[in-house]
Amino acid sequence: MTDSGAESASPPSVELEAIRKRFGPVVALDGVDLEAFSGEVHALVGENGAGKTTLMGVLSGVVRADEGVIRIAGRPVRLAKPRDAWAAGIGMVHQHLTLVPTLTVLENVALGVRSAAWGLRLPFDQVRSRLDALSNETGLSVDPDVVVERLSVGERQRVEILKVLYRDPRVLVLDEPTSVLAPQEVEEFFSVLRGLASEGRTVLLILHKIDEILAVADRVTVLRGGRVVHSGVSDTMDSGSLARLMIGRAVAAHEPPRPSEPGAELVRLEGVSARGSKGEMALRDVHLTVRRGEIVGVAGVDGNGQRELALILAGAESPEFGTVHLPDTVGFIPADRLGEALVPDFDLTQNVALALTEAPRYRQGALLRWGRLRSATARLMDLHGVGAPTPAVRAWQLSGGNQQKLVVGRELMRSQNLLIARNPTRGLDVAAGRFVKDELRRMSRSSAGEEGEDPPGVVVISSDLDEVLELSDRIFVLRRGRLLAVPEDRRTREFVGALMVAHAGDPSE
Amino acid sequence: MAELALLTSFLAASVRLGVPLALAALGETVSERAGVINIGLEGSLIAGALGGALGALAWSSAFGGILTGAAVGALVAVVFAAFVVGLNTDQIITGTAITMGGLGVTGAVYQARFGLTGTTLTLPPLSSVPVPLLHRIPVLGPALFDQAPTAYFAVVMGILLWYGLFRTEWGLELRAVGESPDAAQAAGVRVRWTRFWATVFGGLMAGIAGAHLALDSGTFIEGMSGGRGFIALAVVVLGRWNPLWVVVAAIFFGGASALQFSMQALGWDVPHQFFLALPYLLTLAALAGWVGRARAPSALAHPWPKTSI
Amino acid sequence: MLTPGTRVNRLLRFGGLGVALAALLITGVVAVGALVAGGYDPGVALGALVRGAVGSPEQFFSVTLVRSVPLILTGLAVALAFRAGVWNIGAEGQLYAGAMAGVWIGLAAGDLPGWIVVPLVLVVASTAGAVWALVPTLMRLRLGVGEVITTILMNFVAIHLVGYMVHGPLQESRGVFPQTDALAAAARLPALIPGTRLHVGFAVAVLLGVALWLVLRGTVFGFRLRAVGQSPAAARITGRIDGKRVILVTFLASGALAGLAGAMEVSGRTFALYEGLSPGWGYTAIAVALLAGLHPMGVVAVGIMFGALEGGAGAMQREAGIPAAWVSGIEALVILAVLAAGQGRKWLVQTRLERGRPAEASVG
Amino acid sequence: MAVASEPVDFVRRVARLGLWLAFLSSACQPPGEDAGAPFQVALLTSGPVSDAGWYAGAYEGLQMIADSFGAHISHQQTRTPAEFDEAFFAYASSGYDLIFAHGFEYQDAAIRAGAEFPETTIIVSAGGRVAHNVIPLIFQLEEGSYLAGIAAGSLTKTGVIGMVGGVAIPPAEGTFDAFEAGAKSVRPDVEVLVTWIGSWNDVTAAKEAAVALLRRDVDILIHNTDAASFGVFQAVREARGDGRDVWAMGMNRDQNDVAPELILGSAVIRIPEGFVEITRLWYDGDLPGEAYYAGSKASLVDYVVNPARVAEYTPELLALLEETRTGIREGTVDIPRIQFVSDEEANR
Repeated sequence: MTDSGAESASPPSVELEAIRKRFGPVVALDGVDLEAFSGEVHALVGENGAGKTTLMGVLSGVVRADEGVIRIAGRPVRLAKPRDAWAAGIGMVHQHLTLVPTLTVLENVALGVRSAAWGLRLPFDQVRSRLDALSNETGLSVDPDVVVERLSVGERQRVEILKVLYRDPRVLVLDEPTSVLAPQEVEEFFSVLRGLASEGRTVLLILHKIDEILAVADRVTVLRGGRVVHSGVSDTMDSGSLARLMIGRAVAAHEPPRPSEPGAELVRLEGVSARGSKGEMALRDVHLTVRRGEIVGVAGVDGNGQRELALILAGAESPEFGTVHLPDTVGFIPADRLGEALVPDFDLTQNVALALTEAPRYRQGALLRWGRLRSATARLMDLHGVGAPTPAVRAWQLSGGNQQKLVVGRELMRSQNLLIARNPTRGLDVAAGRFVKDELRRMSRSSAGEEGEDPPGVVVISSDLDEVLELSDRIFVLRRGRLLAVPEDRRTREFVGALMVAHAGDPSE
Repeated sequence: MAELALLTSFLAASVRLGVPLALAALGETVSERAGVINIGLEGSLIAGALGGALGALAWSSAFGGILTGAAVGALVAVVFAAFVVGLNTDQIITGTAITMGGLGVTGAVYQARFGLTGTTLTLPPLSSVPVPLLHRIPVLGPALFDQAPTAYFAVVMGILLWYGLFRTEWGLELRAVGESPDAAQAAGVRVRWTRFWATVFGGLMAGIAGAHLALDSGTFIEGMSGGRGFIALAVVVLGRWNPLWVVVAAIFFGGASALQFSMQALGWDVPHQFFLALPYLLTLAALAGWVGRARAPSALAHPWPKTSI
Repeated sequence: MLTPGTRVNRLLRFGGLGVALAALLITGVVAVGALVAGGYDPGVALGALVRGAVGSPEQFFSVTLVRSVPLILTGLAVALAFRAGVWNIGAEGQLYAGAMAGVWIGLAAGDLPGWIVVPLVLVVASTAGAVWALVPTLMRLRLGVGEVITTILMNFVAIHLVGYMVHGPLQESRGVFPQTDALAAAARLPALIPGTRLHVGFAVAVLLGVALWLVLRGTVFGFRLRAVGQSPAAARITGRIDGKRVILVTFLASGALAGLAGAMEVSGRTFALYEGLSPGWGYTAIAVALLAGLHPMGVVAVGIMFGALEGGAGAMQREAGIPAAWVSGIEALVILAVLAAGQGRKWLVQTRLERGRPAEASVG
Repeated sequence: MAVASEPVDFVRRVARLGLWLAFLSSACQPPGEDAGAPFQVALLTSGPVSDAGWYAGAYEGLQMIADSFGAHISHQQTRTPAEFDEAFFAYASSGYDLIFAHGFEYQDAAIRAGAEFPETTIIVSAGGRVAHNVIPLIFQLEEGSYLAGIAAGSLTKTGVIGMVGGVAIPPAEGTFDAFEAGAKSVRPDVEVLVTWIGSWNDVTAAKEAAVALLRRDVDILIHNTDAASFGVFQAVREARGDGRDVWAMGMNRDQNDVAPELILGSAVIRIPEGFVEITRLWYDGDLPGEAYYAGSKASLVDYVVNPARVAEYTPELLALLEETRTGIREGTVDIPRIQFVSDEEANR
């Protein structure tokens, strides 16, 4: 099944053989074979649920395989817990960042490494100098003494990588590392990865974006439904063939946005300033209007006021200064699905109800009309293709894509006026992401209301520049709390990307 | 001069009353830093008191009593840890059971050993040891440097634990386990192992605190811990989970308790219940005033790994 | 189609009986071992336990059910608070506050007819319980001080305040004994079943359990409360719920329930206020609430179970000479056994699910 | 059993009960056998009987009743006032003849139970309410502590004496009032300090309270803290270790041999003997339907000079104590008493 490359003279640095893993009734990995060699950047691709993250979990000791053999540099190893993986020279950068938020960068980097003296000492100076050296080598720089929770997501990612490199692993595994980076940062990051590989390491990457895969990977392994469907050098592939391999069918090219005919004004922010959770000025003098029938895109790296802007637009928080005019009901798709959009232990009906407790249709005085909510949830699941056997399953049991479909559908039920979406497709596979984008566009174009009202307005706040470019009628960049309008004639990846990253995410200001 | 003597005796009493709280709270600080809140501290404390009494009798030495008390307190914590770390049961409810059980079993064992109607134990004393030279300092000397060995032990432990928590790799791992066990595990830290031993250490310190109670008063009686396990929990918060502040907070609470005795001894005509409630009121005020938003370890009382059903 | 969701539910439901049996077995084995080691006859002891709990209508109604009232009410107080993520360990103090206020108003209004006085006692006591909970509530909401510790501290303050009250303002009219005068008949809770000591407080407690269950299940407020308890961030951002308001209302309601428990005790059982009125119901309530899975109806059931256990323990003292100290030991044992059995069930469900055939559903 | 710690005391008490004890016990079955037991006696306490004090004395009394009368005995420790009715009902309905409820707190429930079960007699220690079958048993410990006060007032060198109390309940307050009066009767300018610790079993608190009092120049300390009293003795022991000339006094039971080197004497109530005496009266049908006062008259209360410390007492003081003891017995010496039973109750 595998198509061994030219490097096969030495044993593969990572060799997986017939790995199987089942979670309850779900088979996540169904006999996966994989070989990766030192000196190569190896991309692992596939849709959500294809088993990529589980496979990487197996390799990093987070998930224990039911069956199969793992060999590192030719020797079989048992990876029952992360310690074993570290000991075998495998370093993992997870998709869900695994830093301790309340510790400093330095402490996070040093965590879990025993230097000497039975751990009775914490050699801060030593850690600091090695960290400096690593920063210089890779170009990933970060203040070692700052507490991690004060860092932006992008910066945390850097710390995560530094932390892994600090242990000098021979195999580096990264799960969707680019999702929080701006385009220019992605370029830089890829060159770091290539540099690491050229030192003789193996870099295993999970990626979603096809152009990124083709840009960085030496070899590509495609997973589908827990099986390897293809493995080969990337030079022989193009985006079309790769997409077909991943999804199993051709993907229609998306249509470009057709010009909108904006309707009545829905939102007006004037001179809005707001403080962030740490008391810093997160938004400064923001002016923004949104009309019916248009999609306004706000690009920018997380940590530049995105959260505050979203919450103010959603009506969940009030600004410190300035005036805000909002419609009565606002739908909101937050960035953190299981933290802010859904209650993981609630079932789907309850999660739908969470957004509708004010809606007169679903209340009778102080009582909730659970019957109506249940049938509404069933309809919603049908309409938006939420893949779940019954509305009685808990939200955490759904895949990320299905969770997001539920959230989008629910927020459309909540408001026919305005929808605010933050990173609406993050962590979704191509098909699910496509679905969500289509929904957003469809609703902003059609007369969505049942009584034939005007279409709602949509604001997409995202760090995914491609998403913003693809969806938006008007584009802004939010950087260091300031909202910058992008002129119609400069809607290019390069221009907007440059606007996003000029000193991106520097929280010191 | 008389005022100074009064001050000295007040300070000395503050330290004396603070010592058992400091010992128990220091242990609890360690286990809470690892994410385990032990409401069963009272159980370890009373078990340590009985263990201390029995040990002191068996070895005819106060030191033997302290060691036995430590062992018994640790043993109780092993039971607690087996449940909350091993079986992943709810920490609050398990702790409640451990407190109930500790009070009950010590009573039963005491009665089995010394008869249903009890007896008048006289234990080898935990005599105070003056620190050479220092105890001659006016006012402070006799108050601070003429104390039982356990008092010095508490202070030394405060410093050692501060160093251990914030200046060693062990401490870093332990704090990470209490803040974010998932992240700690991903970094290769043995989360359960760490939590288990931190909890047992907490019990050991509570056992020493209990043994101190028994030896300091020279006897054991049922229920003599008198809720100090719960107070120790408050002291941990008051000390912001920092061993050095915990020692200070324990002495603060000890001072508030000493105040009730000093004031009654002065013959103030205020209902004595007011003085009895005073330490708690002062602690509430201190929490409201300066502890404010001090943050508990993020994963405190969270079972790990999270069970999915 | 057998979906994984219903599979789990069915397994859990089926497991319920198994847990009870396993817990009973563990408790039985350890308790018998301990009794034998202590030189007692386990047969006599356990016989007494059963007789004392359910041996006769008198024992069941006048002992088990009567004892369950404060456990149910404080259990509901704790369960309600925990559901909203409020760690109220202060039911003990709130109970005392309720008992003090209840006795005070009961004595002051003793001349009025019963249908006025009894409700008045209950309302005033609930209010006092809520007021006692107000201090930790404000400290949490305004100052960010966690309530676990403040509620414990307030418990100690309440206990000493009771001491002051029965020696001072509320002391019985001769001024000798540290207790209050006995409540007049009008201020006492009427009997629920004539000829037994079971008072209407039991019915009130059960009805409150049902009411709370319905509130949590069916009302907007109950739903919001659960959302705040499960995920404060999602409640605020998606639910647009004012978490502080929910916490305020829940905390005070929890205090009121505990305060009511205090009133039930003085107005239904002791008819006067004493120091040491509560043997730590506020703490036992935590075990009751958590063992009940924070479900109000479960609290009623577990409260009755604990009532039976404590009633039976009294008989064990009387008939088998088992000292009281053993009783708390055995109670602790029961809790630990239930915990262990519960975890065992989870483990069992997990393994059986994992061994089950793959489902068609896209869950996971 | 438990009494082994005070063998001398035990032997003395047994000896004093002498003849009729032997007479009765020879006629009886071994205790614990229901069949053939002439009657059943129960004891209720609100604290553990392992306190080697107030409750332990009651339990010893119960055992002596079993030994002497062959009664079937049973004991229950109630944890809360809410259990009183239940316990009375359980005992009375299963045919117990005599129930000792050892504490004032039982009085209201005892009246309720007494009305429901006229065949059962309830004895309430330190109680204040009377019915034909509900009898307060009032230990007049004031008499013993008045004598202790005389001793303390005479022996203090600093002129300051102290008292450490557990929970401020009438019997405890009464002993302190009498102690103070006794001291002032011999030394009017004596200063008397009191500290309450709010608990019967917090030894550490008792010790600290004693330490604080000793710092205030107290040189003789009496207590009424039940089990926590060891804390008071410990404080005195340590102060003596520092070379201070300070003393303690025992209370409730004869504690002289607990710490013979530092206890001057003890104000004693002989609870077990009191129980046996009550039982005897009840057995003979002589128990009056009114409060039973157990005082020095019946030799149930006394101040016992520590034989090991008798050298501290001057002959004059010993004589004064004897004289006062007689005076109290004969009613010629007036001492402050708490009136547990109001006249109205007594005449009911």
